Amino acid sequence: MTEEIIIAGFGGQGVLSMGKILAYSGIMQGKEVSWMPSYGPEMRGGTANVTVIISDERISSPIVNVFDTAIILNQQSMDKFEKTVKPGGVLIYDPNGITRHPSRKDIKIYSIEATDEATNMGNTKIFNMIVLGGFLSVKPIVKLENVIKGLEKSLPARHHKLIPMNQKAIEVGMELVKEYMG
Amino acid sequence: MTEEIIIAGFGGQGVLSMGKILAYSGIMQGKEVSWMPSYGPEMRGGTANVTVIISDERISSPIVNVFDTAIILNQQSMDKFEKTVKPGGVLIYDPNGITRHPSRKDIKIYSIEATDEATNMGNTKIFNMIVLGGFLSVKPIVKLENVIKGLEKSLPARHHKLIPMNQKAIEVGMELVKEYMG
Amino acid sequence: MGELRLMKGNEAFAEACIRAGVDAYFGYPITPQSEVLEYLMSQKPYETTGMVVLQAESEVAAINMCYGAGGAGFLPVTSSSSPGISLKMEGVSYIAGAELPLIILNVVRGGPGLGDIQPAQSDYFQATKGGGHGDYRLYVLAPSSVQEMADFVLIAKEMAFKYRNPVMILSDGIIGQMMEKVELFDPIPRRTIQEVEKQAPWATTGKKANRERNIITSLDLDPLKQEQHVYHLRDKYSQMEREDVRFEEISTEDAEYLLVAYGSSARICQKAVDLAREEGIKLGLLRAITLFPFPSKRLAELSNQVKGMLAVEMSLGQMVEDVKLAVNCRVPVEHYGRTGGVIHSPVEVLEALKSKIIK
Amino acid sequence: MGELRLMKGNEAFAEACIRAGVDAYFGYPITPQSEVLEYLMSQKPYETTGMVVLQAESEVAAINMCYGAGGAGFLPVTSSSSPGISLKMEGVSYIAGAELPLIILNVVRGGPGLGDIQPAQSDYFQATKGGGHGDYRLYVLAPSSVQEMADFVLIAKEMAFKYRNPVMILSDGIIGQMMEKVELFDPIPRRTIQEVEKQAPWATTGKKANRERNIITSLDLDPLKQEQHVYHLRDKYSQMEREDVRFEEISTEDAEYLLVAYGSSARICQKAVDLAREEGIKLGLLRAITLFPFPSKRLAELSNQVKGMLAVEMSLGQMVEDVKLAVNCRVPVEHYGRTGGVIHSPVEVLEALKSKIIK
Amino acid sequence: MDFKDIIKPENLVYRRSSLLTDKPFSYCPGCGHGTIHRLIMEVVEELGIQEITVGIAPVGCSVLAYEFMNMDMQQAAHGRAPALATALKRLMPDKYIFTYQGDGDLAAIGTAETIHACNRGENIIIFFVNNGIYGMTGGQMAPTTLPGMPASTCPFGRDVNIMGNPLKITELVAQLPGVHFATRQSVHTPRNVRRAKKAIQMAFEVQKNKKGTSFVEFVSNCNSGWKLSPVAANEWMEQHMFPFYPLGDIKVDGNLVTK
Amino acid sequence: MDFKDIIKPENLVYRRSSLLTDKPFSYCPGCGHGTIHRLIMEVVEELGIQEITVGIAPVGCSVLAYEFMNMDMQQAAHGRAPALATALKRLMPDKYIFTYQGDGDLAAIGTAETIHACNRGENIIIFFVNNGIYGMTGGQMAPTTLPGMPASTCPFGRDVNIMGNPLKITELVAQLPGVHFATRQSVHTPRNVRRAKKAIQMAFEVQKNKKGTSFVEFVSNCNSGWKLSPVAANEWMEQHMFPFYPLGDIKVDGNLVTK
Amino acid sequence: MAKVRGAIVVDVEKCKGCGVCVPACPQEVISLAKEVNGKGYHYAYMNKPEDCIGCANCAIVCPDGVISVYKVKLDN
Amino acid sequence: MAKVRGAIVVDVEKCKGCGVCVPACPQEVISLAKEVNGKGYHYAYMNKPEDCIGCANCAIVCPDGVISVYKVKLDN
Ligand SMILES: Cc1ncc(C[n+]2csc(CCOP(=O)(O)OP(=O)(O)O)c2C)c(N)n1
Ligand SMILES: Cc1ncc(C[n+]2csc(CCOP(=O)(O)OP(=O)(O)O)c2C)c(N)n1
Ligand code: SF4
Ligand code: SF4
Ligand code: SF4
Ligand code: SF4
Ligand code: SF4
Ligand code: SF4
Ligand SMILES: [Mg+2]
Ligand SMILES: [Mg+2]
Repeated sequence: MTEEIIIAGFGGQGVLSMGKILAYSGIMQGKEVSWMPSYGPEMRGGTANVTVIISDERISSPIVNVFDTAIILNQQSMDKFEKTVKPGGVLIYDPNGITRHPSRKDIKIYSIEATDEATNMGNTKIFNMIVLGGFLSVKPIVKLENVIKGLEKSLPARHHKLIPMNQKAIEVGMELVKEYMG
Repeated sequence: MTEEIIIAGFGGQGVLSMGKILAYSGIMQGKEVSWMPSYGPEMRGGTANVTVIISDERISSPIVNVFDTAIILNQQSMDKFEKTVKPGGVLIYDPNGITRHPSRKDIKIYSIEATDEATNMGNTKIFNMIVLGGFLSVKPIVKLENVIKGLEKSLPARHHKLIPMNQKAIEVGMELVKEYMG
Repeated sequence: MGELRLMKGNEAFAEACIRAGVDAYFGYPITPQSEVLEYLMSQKPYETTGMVVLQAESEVAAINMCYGAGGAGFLPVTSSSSPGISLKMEGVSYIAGAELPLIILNVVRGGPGLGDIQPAQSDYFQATKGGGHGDYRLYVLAPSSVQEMADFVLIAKEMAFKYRNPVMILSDGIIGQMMEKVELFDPIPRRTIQEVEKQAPWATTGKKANRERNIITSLDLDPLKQEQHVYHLRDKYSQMEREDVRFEEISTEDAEYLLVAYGSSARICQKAVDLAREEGIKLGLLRAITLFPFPSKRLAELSNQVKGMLAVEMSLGQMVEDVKLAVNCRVPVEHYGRTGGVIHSPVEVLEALKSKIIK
Repeated sequence: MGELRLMKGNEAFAEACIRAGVDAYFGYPITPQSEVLEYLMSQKPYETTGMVVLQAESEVAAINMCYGAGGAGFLPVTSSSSPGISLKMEGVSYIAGAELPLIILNVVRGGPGLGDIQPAQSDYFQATKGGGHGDYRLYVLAPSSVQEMADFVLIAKEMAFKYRNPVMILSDGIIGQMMEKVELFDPIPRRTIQEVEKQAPWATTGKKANRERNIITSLDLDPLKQEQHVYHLRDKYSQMEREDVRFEEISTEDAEYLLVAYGSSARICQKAVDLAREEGIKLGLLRAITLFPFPSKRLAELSNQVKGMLAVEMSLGQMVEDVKLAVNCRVPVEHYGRTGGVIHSPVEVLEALKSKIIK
Repeated sequence: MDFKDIIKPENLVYRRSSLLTDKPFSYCPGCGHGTIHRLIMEVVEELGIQEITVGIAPVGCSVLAYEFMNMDMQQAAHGRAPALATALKRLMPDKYIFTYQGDGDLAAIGTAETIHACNRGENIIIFFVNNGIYGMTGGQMAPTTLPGMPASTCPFGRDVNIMGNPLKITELVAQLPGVHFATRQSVHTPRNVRRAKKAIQMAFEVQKNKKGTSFVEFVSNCNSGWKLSPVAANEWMEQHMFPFYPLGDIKVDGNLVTK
Repeated sequence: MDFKDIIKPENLVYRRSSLLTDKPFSYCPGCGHGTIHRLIMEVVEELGIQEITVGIAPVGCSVLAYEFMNMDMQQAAHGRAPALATALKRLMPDKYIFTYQGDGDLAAIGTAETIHACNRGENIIIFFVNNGIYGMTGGQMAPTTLPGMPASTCPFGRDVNIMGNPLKITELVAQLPGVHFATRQSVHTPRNVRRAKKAIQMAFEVQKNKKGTSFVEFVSNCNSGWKLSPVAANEWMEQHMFPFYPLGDIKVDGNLVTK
Repeated sequence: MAKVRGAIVVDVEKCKGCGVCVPACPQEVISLAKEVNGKGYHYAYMNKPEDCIGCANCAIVCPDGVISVYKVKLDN
Repeated sequence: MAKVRGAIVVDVEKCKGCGVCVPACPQEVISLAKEVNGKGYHYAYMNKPEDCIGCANCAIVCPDGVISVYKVKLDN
C-alpha cells in the first residue's frame, strides 16, 4: 500500500499540522511516511500545501506530481490541484469559499462542510481535524487509535488535554463527509 | 643576447630601483626586459632582490633559478645567490659587511667598494648607481646614453635634476669595479 | 532501537548534533534551514550537554566562531543555505588550511544570487572543488533522507577528527524541509575539557607547563614550507579516497544502464528505477554518499558493465564532470536535471534516460 | 604605436582601466595586488576621466559597490588576491545572476587560508567552476604578461557588455608584481551618462517617463521562472564557448607532446619548450587564454596529433580536469606543478614531461 | 447629502500615490512596511524626482519593494545596500539614492557597510525599518529584539546575558560626523505618519543639499513575527518598543539633539 | 663603583618577560607593536595565567604575534578575531581570551565582528593597536588615518570629503552596554608605558570578574608607513594623533567617563 | 452642524482587513465587514458614513493604501 | 651624591638601533653606537654609565625588549 496525498489551503487553516498528524499516525501504524511542505515567504497570505506519503515500503521520491488523494480547502488550491489527482483517485474539499466546484468525472469527489461545522462547534481550531476525519472515513488507511497516538506524539504534552476534543472532531468529520454529486 | 641578472641586498639599498633603471635602459636600447622583485612583508629589515632579464627576444620565463650575473650587496644574499651563478657567469659584490667572501672558481668575480665611495661622495643615495656603473663596466649590454634615458623615464620629472649626479655615480662605479682575486 | 520521531531534516540534524556531543553551533538564519538554529534554541542544550548555541551577526562571523572553536579542539557546527555558504568561503579555506574539525551543513536552494528558496543541487562544484581559494578539499556527505540528516552527523564527526578537516553535509531544501520517520541514536556525552585536550593535543586550550605552546594558523610565509603543508593536505585527501568513499547501489547487479545521483535527486531516481524496471529496462542507480571523495573507482568498474550512464542532479550539470572523469570514456555519460529550484520528476528522469542514453 | 612604459602588471592593469574608460574601481588592499588601488589613487582619474576610485571597508563592501555600479550600467572594476576573492563569492554570484558587467582581477597567492603571498594558480576551480553558489560562470581571462594585464582590460570590457556577465582576470603574484615593457593603448573616453543609458537601457539610472522602470535583481521566487533565467544564463555560456574562446599555440605544428598551461606557468612552459626542442623533443604548448570558456575543442583536435599532454599549473592539479574532459581519453593527460607559492622551473617541467608522459 | 454625492473626482483629498504600482503589497495585513513604502513614494511624487531617484531594496520582507515602487530599483545582497548606494551616488551625484533596510539587514550582517557608508557621509538616505525581528525568514531574533522578547531563535525571550543587548544603531551612527540627519519615527497613527513624512521630506532635502547621510529609522510592527493582531501589535509597540527606542530626532543639521 | 659591578643577578630590576619567545620581533625598528607585546606578556606573567590564556593574532603586522608570545594562540582571518574569541570564551569560560588587532583589521573589515562582540559583552579583551595606517600591506589608508595624512592609497593626504572622517571606534563601542572598560593608551614614553600596563591589568581584572568586554586602544607609531624615523614618528604622534585620539579612560566600570 | 463632510472608498478586494484604520478614525466611522472578500479578509467599510469628516486619517495609516478620501465643505 | 646607581645591558645583536630609548632616559645615559651590529643597526649603549640610576625607563620603552636593568642602593 502506498497512499500519496496532497493537502492544500490557506496558511492559517492548519494544513501543515493536519499532514503532520496524519504522518505521525502512519508511523504509529508501523508504516513509512514522508511529509513535504511548500515553504518560504510565499506562504504569507497565500496558500500552503503539504504532500504526505504513507506506505508499506521505503518511500522513494517524497516529491510527486500526481496524487491518490487531494484534500482541498480553498479556491486557489482547487485550481491548482484538482488536475493532479490520479484517475480513479479521490478529491475531498470543503465547499466553503469555493466558487468553482470540481468537475472531473474520472475521480471520486467528496465534500465536507468542515468550516461550518467547526463554527457550529464553536472552535475554529478543530477545523482541520474534522477534515482529517473526513479523509479517514473515505480512506481508512490508519486506525483511529493510531491517529490518537499520532496526536499524542505531535502535540506538546501541555496540549494533551485537547486530545479528546480533537478525537471528537475527527469522529464528527467521519460522519460529515459525503459524496459530491456534481 | 639574453642576460639574466639577480640583484640582491638589504631593503634600503635601492636594489629594486637599480633593477628598474637597468630594465628601463634596456627598453631604451630596444630590448625586451623583465623585472621581477621579491615582495611582501619579509622585506621588512630582511633582504630584497630583483631578477632583471634583458634580451633581444621575447622573454619566456621571468623567473629563473640560475643567472648570468649576480650583484650581491649583503652577506645573506651572498649565502643565497653565489651558487646560482651559471658556470662562466659573473658575480659582482660590495665587500662592505661581507664576512664570507665568494669562493667559486668557475665564475668571474668582481668587487666594488660602493658603500665607501658613496660615503666619500657624501651621498648614500647614489650607492646603487655606483654599483650599476660597476655592472655596466663588466657587462656593457646597454649604452650609457640609454641608461640616462632610462633614468629619465624611471625618475619622476621633479627628480630629473638629480640625473647628472646619478650619471657621475655610474661613471665612478665603472672605474671602481675590479676583479676579485680570491 | 533508538527513539522514533517524525522530524524535519533540519530538526533531525539539530537533534543529532546535540546527541552526537557537538560542542558548539554558530549560525545565522536563512531559508530553508533556519529550523536548525530554532530547534537548538528551543532545546537549550547549553543547559544539558553544555553545548554552546549562538546566533551570530552574520555567516562570516559564524564561520569564524567555528574557526575559534575548532582551534581549541572542540567540534563546532554551522549551517546555512547557498548565499550564506558563499560568504563562508574565506573561513572554510582557513579552516581547511589550519586543519580543524568542523561540520558545515548547506541546505541548498536555487541560485545564483538570491535566486529562490526552493531545493537545488547547484552548489556541487562549490562544495567539492573548492569555493574558497587554494588547494583544499572538504569531505562532502550527501544525505538523501531525514534519517541520514541525523546519522551523517556521526560520520561527519568521525571524519572531522580522523582527518582534522572540515566536513560538509550537502543537503537541499527537500531534505531539510521534509519530515520523515527518524530513529534517533542514543546520546553520546559531550567530551569534558580534559577529554578535548587528550583528543586534540594540538589545540589552543592554554599552554600547559609540560608541553610546547600550540598555534593554530593557516599561514606560512615560506613558500617551501607552505608547499609541504599543501602536500600534507593532499595526502589526507588521497587517504580519504582510499579509505572513506561512501555510496549506495540500487538494482545495479544486472543493470544495463545506470543513473548516478545524490541527495534528494537520488530519491527521485529510485522511483525512476522502479518505473524503468516496470517497463523492462534494466536500470540501476549509484547513489554517491560522499561527493568528495567521489566513488570514481566503483563507477569505473560499473562502466565495464553498463551501456551508459545518466548523471541526474538538480543543476545545469556539475557532478556529471566527476562521473565522466571516473569512467574514462568507456561508456557515454550524459547529464539530466532541472535547475533553479525546480525538481525533476521520476518520469522526466526516465524520459531523459531514454532520449539521451538508450536512444 | 602607443606609449611605451616599464610597469608592474598591477600598475599596467590600473592604467589600462583608466584608459579603457572604466567607470569605477572599488577595492581593499591585499598583497600582492595593492598597487592597483595605489596606482589609481596616485593618478586621480576622478579628476580627469571622472572615474570613481574608492577604498572600500572590505572586499565584501567592494564587490557590492560593484554590484551597484554595474546595475546602473556602469563598468566597475574590483581587484583582490585569493582570501579577498573568496569573500566576494556571494557578491559575484549575485552579479552573475543579475547579469551585470564587471571586471574582477584576482592576483592569486598561495593558499589555502592565509597561506603566503607568493604566486600560485590554485584558485582555478574557484574562478572557472563557481566559487559562489548556483549555476553560473564567469568569463575568465588569464594574462601571462604585463602587456596582457593592460590589453585584457579591453577584452574584458567588451565581454562584460557583450554578455552582461562578470569577467574575471585570473592573474598571479608573478604577473602582478613583475615589470615589463608595455605598449599602452590610447585612452578611450569614458562614456557620458547619456551613452551609458543608451548602451544599457536596462540600467537603473532613474526611470524616464518614456520607459518602464528598470529593476536589477537576482531573485525570482517562482522556481519555473528562475529556471528559465538559469537556462538563459546557460545559453550565454554556450555562446561564449562558440564565439569567444581564446588561446595561443607555441610550436604545436609538429608537436608530438603538448604542454597545456596558462598565465605565468605558460611563460615557464615556453622556456621548457625551448629546452625540449634543444634536446630534440618535439614539444608544443597550448596556452589557454580563456579558462572559461576553455579551449576544449582545440585540445580535442590536438589530441589526434600528439602522444600525450601535460597540464602544468601552480596547484595540485585543477585545470588538468578540464584538459582531461576535453581530450576524451584519446591520449594520456597528466598534471605537473608546484604549489603553495612555489614556482616550478622550466627544467622541472621538462623532467616531469619525461617521467610522466614520454616515459 | 448622501456620501455617494461626496465621492466625486473634484472632492478627492487623498489617494494612493501614483508612484506605487498596481501590484498589491506582499506584506502581511497591517504590516508597517506598506505605509512606509507609501510615504516614501508620496514624497518622491511630491518632489517630482521619480526620474532621478533610484532605490535599493534589501533582503528581508521588503525584498520585493521593487515590485511596488514604480521607479528604478536594485535588489541588494543581505546587508549590503549601503555599499550599492555608495557606488550609485558617487557615479550619479545628481540623482537621489536611498536604501530601504530591515533591522537584521542593517544592524546584523550589514553593520560594517552601514557604519562605513555613514562614516564616509555618503549623500544618501538610509531608511531603516526596525521591527525588532527577522520578519521574512520567520521571526528570528534581530539585533534590535527587546530584552525578554520571544522570537523563533529565542523562544524563551531574548536573554541579554547570552545574546547581548538590543543595538541602538541609530544613536550609534548619529555619533559619526558623516551623518547629517538621524531620526526615529513610527507610522502606526495618523499623527506619527505625518511626522514620519516630514522626516522623509527632510532627508531628501539633506540629500539635495549634499550635506551627508540621512538615517531615518521607523519603529514598525511585525505582527506576524510578534504573533499579535495588527492593532494589538501597534499597541504592544507603543508600550514596549518606544520606551527603548524613543521616537524623535536624534541628529539635526549635523548636531546631536540634546534631550 | 664601576657599572660592571652593578650588573649582577641580584641587582636585576628589569628584564624582558620570560613569556616572550627568543625569536626577535619581526617589527620595524621602533615599532610600538613590540612594546605592547611585551606589556601584555608581562601582565600575563605577573598574573600567572599563561596556562589559562589564549590569544588571537590578527592579519596585520602582528600576524606573527604567535611566534613571539609564548602561549597558545590562534591566527584569525582578517578582521574576525572577535568572532574567534567569542567562541573560545564561551567554550572555555574560565580561560582568559584576548584579541590583538590593528586598526585596519578591527575598524574596517572587522567592524561588524567588533561591534557585535562588544555588544554581546563577550568576556574578552580586545587590544587595539591604532597606528593610523595599514602597516603590513605597505602603508595604505586605514579607517583611522587622520585628515590630510598621506598614505599609499591617499598619496595626497586623506581627503575627508571622499574618504570620510577617521573613525573613533573606541568612543563608538564605549556606547554599548556590553563594554565594561574602554581606554586609550600609548607606549611611546616611560610614563605612558606604565599607564598602559595598568590598563592592561585592569582589562584582565574585568575579565576575571566576568564583567563584559574590555577594549584597550593603543595609539602607536608606524614609522615605516609614516616614513619617519622612530623618534620623529613618536613626536609626530604626540602632535597629530593625540589631539584627535585623546589618551585616557573612556569607560570605566561600565560608566562613560565624563570629561 | 458639521462644516465639512467626507467619505472614503475602500478598494474592497485589496483590503486585508487588518483593522489599522479603525482606531485611526476620530469619528469611529469604520468597521470591518462580517463578510470576507475574495482573499478571505473581512474588509473595512464605512459603518457610519454620515460621521466622516474626510480627515484622511484612515487612509494615511492604511498599510496597503487602499483607501481614497473625499471631502466637501458645506457652506450651509 | 646619588643614593642609587644603575646599569643597563643591551642585547647588542638584537638591538635595532631605533633610538627610542635615548630620549626616554632622564639621565641622558644612552647613545647609539657609531658601529653597526650584525644586522646593520647602530645599537644602543651606555655613553655615560656613571649617570644611570636604574630607573628602567629605557627598558620599558624599548620595543624589542633588549634592555635589562640593574640597580643598587648605595648607603654611603
Ligand atoms: C547572506 C544571507 N543571509 C541570510 C539570508 C536570509 N535572510 C533573508 S531576510 C533575513 C532577515 C530579514 O530581517 P530584517 O532585515 O529585519 O527584515 P524584515 O523582514 O524584518 O523586514 C535573512 C536573515 C539571506 N538571504 N542572505
Ligand atoms: C581578507 C583579507 N583582506 C586583506 C588582507 C590584506 N591585509 C593584510 S594586513 C592588512 C591591514 C593591516 O593593517 P592593520 O590592521 O592596521 O594592522 P597593522 O599592520 O597596521 O598593525 C590587510 C589589508 C588579508 N590578508 N585578508
Ligand atoms: S512578516 Fe512581519 S515584517 Fe514581514 S510582512 Fe509580515 S508583518 Fe511585515
Ligand atoms: S610597518 Fe609599521 S606597524 Fe608594521 S612593523 Fe613596521 S612600523 Fe610597525
Ligand atoms: S487599514 Fe487598509 S487594509 Fe487595513 S482594514 Fe483598513 S482599509 Fe483594510
Ligand atoms: S476620513 Fe477621517 S473621518 Fe472619514 S473614515 Fe477616514 S478617518 Fe474616519
Ligand atoms: S629602544 Fe631598544 S631596540 Fe631601540 S635602540 Fe634602544 S635598545 Fe635598541
Ligand atoms: S635605567 Fe634609567 S637612567 Fe639608566 S639608562 Fe635606562 S633610562 Fe637611563
Ligand atoms: Mg526586521
Ligand atoms: Mg594599522
